[in-house]
Amino acid sequence: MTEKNRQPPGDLAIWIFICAELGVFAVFFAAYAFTRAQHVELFNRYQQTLNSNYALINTLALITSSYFVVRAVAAIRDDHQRSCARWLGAAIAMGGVFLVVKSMEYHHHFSAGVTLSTNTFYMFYLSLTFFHFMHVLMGMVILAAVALKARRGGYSASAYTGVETGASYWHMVDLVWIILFPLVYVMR
Amino acid sequence: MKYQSQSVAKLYFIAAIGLFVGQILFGLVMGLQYVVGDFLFPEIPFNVARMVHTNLLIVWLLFGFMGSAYYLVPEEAERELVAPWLAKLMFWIFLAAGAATIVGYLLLSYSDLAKLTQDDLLPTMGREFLEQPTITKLGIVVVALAFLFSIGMTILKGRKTVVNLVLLIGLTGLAVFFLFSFYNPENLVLDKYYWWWVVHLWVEGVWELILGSILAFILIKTTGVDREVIEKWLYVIIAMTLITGLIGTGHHYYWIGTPAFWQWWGSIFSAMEPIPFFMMTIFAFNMVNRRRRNHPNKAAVLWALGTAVMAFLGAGVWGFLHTLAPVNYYTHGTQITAAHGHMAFYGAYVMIVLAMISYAMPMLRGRRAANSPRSQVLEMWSFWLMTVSMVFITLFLTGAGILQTYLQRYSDQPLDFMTVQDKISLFYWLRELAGAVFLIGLVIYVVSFFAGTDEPEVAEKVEVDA
Amino acid sequence: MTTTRRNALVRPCTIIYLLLIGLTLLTWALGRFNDRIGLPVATLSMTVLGIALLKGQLIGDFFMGLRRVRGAWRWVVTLWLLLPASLIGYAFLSSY
Amino acid sequence: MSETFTKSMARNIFYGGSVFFFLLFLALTFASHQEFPKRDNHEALTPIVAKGKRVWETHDCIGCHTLLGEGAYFAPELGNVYKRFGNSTEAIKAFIKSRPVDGVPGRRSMPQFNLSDEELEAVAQFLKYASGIKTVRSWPPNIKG
Repeated sequence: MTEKNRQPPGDLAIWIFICAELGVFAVFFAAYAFTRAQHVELFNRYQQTLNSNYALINTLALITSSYFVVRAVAAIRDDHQRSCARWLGAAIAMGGVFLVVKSMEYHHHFSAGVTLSTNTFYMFYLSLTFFHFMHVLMGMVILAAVALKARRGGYSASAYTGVETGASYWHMVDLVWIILFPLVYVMR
Repeated sequence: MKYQSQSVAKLYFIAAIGLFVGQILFGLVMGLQYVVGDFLFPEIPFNVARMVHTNLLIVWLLFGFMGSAYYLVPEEAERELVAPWLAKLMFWIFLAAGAATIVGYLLLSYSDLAKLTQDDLLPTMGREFLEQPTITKLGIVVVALAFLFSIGMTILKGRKTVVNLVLLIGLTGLAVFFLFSFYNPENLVLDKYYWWWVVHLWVEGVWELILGSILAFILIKTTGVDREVIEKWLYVIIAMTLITGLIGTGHHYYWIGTPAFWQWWGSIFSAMEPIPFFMMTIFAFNMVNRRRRNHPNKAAVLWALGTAVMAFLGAGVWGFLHTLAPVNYYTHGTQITAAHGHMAFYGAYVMIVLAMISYAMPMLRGRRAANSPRSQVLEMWSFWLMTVSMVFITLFLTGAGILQTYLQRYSDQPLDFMTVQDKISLFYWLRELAGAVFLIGLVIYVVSFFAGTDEPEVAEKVEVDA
Repeated sequence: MTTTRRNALVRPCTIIYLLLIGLTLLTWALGRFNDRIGLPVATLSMTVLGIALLKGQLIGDFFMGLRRVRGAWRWVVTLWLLLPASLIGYAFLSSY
Repeated sequence: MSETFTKSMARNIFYGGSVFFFLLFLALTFASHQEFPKRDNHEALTPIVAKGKRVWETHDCIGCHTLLGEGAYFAPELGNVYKRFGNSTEAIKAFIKSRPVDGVPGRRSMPQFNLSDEELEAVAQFLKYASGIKTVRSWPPNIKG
């Protein structure tokens, strides 16, 4: 095993940002749980209008894309720039799958007339998932920027902090969903 | 002072201090009206005094921001200001428009002022903090555009530093969001919704960018710490400001006919608004501890550190006190809000402008770096008097607010507004007393500019390394 | 990275990936088919929450690479997982 | 590995984060607009109410009173004054009309604005309209405001 680092992979600035984001999600999660405790019946009833098959596909998509990102970092460590860009491209594609599936889910709810103001459950469901949805979008933009730079040969085995920075952000997006999925779709 | 054109800042700073004095005098009038209800009635009713108090605050802070920009932008851009004559012209236009507006408030009844200025053509008057006649608002837009032109061109043509860019973004945002003051729909909910786009997105958004960049400039100059380090933290802090503050607008959308989801979005994000202020405090003290020089202008460093602490207390802590929706349900529109408003404005914006004035004025008045010891001692006395009395004003208003909230909203037998006001009048008297001390501090502040002018300035203590 | 890793038949991250996929399917299946499995809701929810914690820790350690970090940053994800999870756990348990 | 914490990354986060959260803010604003018609009592927004809002504004009422909690804290909340005055616009009009020109010795007193009958009716109707706005949890907490 190599010597341990004092700092997490990537630019420290992104980790400050990641901490802030994780903080917001943590508060949102706790707020969901405690509000649910006051409206158990309402939450249990409307949770059944969600389709956990969609959520399953989405979880698999995000985990897979996270894995691809890990491979992209491994590739650039071996100085394989094109391969790094390809893995990143694959990760972005999986992010795209997430967006499409999530949009289908939203379409289903919106056409049923559900809004943020329908009830407390849907308020939390839409707020949490939409906030996360925006993060997936943001993460894809970041990964795309990294992939483009990698393609142009902007990273190498000796200078790949940028790849790690983008990767860390993307794993954070995945991490949040890992909690969100059971909390909103499964736990009752 | 490195560039001749920086000297326009002096005009702006002098006007700022003059209007500051006016603001405090009217603050004392209002404070007295709280306990002696018929004081100056009907000549200066409370709403007029308040309008003068708040509008003078906004105008003098704008003067302060502009003066700060005119001072620091050339120095950062390493070139003379583009069109300094425009800066001077705009100064007189802004001062004249501001003075005419205040005189209008005082000499005419507000409804006559509205008629005189043809407010019906484009109704924008009569909303809190945006009471200025439409014509004055248009004047503010013209001044802001001219100001942005001369600052922006200077930055474009010169060296582009982070301090300059952040300041420019902040000032541009200030001008852009002010445009929402021209939107005044009949629908009260919409009116209030977008009113906050001026008020909140100013003081909890773009103004914090201005605050951050001025603070960064002063720290670069007085501590000698590497610019890279300071600029990096400036970015992180203002990033946190906008990340929390934009959605944080939601803490104003709890009870004005806006949908319920704002209760959560507003609470969660505004609860994080203290974070950038906390980072700013840590940042300022860190930089001063890591200083590579002992700047002779002790007063300026004191103001800079003071603003970092007081902004955190006033905007951060006192904001957090009542930002969560379940708490705000009871405290909304009580003296708690007034307490928070006083310390936040003083800590974040009054003190940063005074810090910049303190740093720049010696140079603008022909000194090398700092004032004489006598002047600095007086200035530091004024710092402590004003700051401590502001803490007490805030504490007394908080006490008043807690009692008001309980008696009027929370207890089993809620009392009438005016009954409660009578019961808490002791706190208002104490607040007025603290306000008088504040005025003494302000007088000493003004005196410090005239003290020891013929004495030599404080010399920089050079630390010998070897 | 280390030579042992490159020579290995399967990369450690691939094993972790497959593990994550398996745990996800388990979570989904528990939610989907519990009417047939018949776990008490409290057991179901806490199991699922525990699985999520494990998955989060795996992502933090192996994907984000925190197992190769020392000092305070090493535990940032762990801390983040435990904090909301304990609140969530408490809120759910108190609601039954 | 040496410490990496670059200014350019801090800058990217500032720009990216600001744009991201501003877009999110716009999205929530859009969602608010969808909801406004259910809450904002626009059915009651007649020309006389609109005129009343102008009377309200051109006399700087917000300089002493709060309306739905926003304004000055010198005089009572008016978001529910219509209800507090027994659901009566007449009572509101009578109060405004009755204010003494020279105030009340030693006490706070609302100025005598010398409003015309039409203006009085308009501002009273405006306050009635304001009381019909559906605020969350029916803020203010009680009739005292």
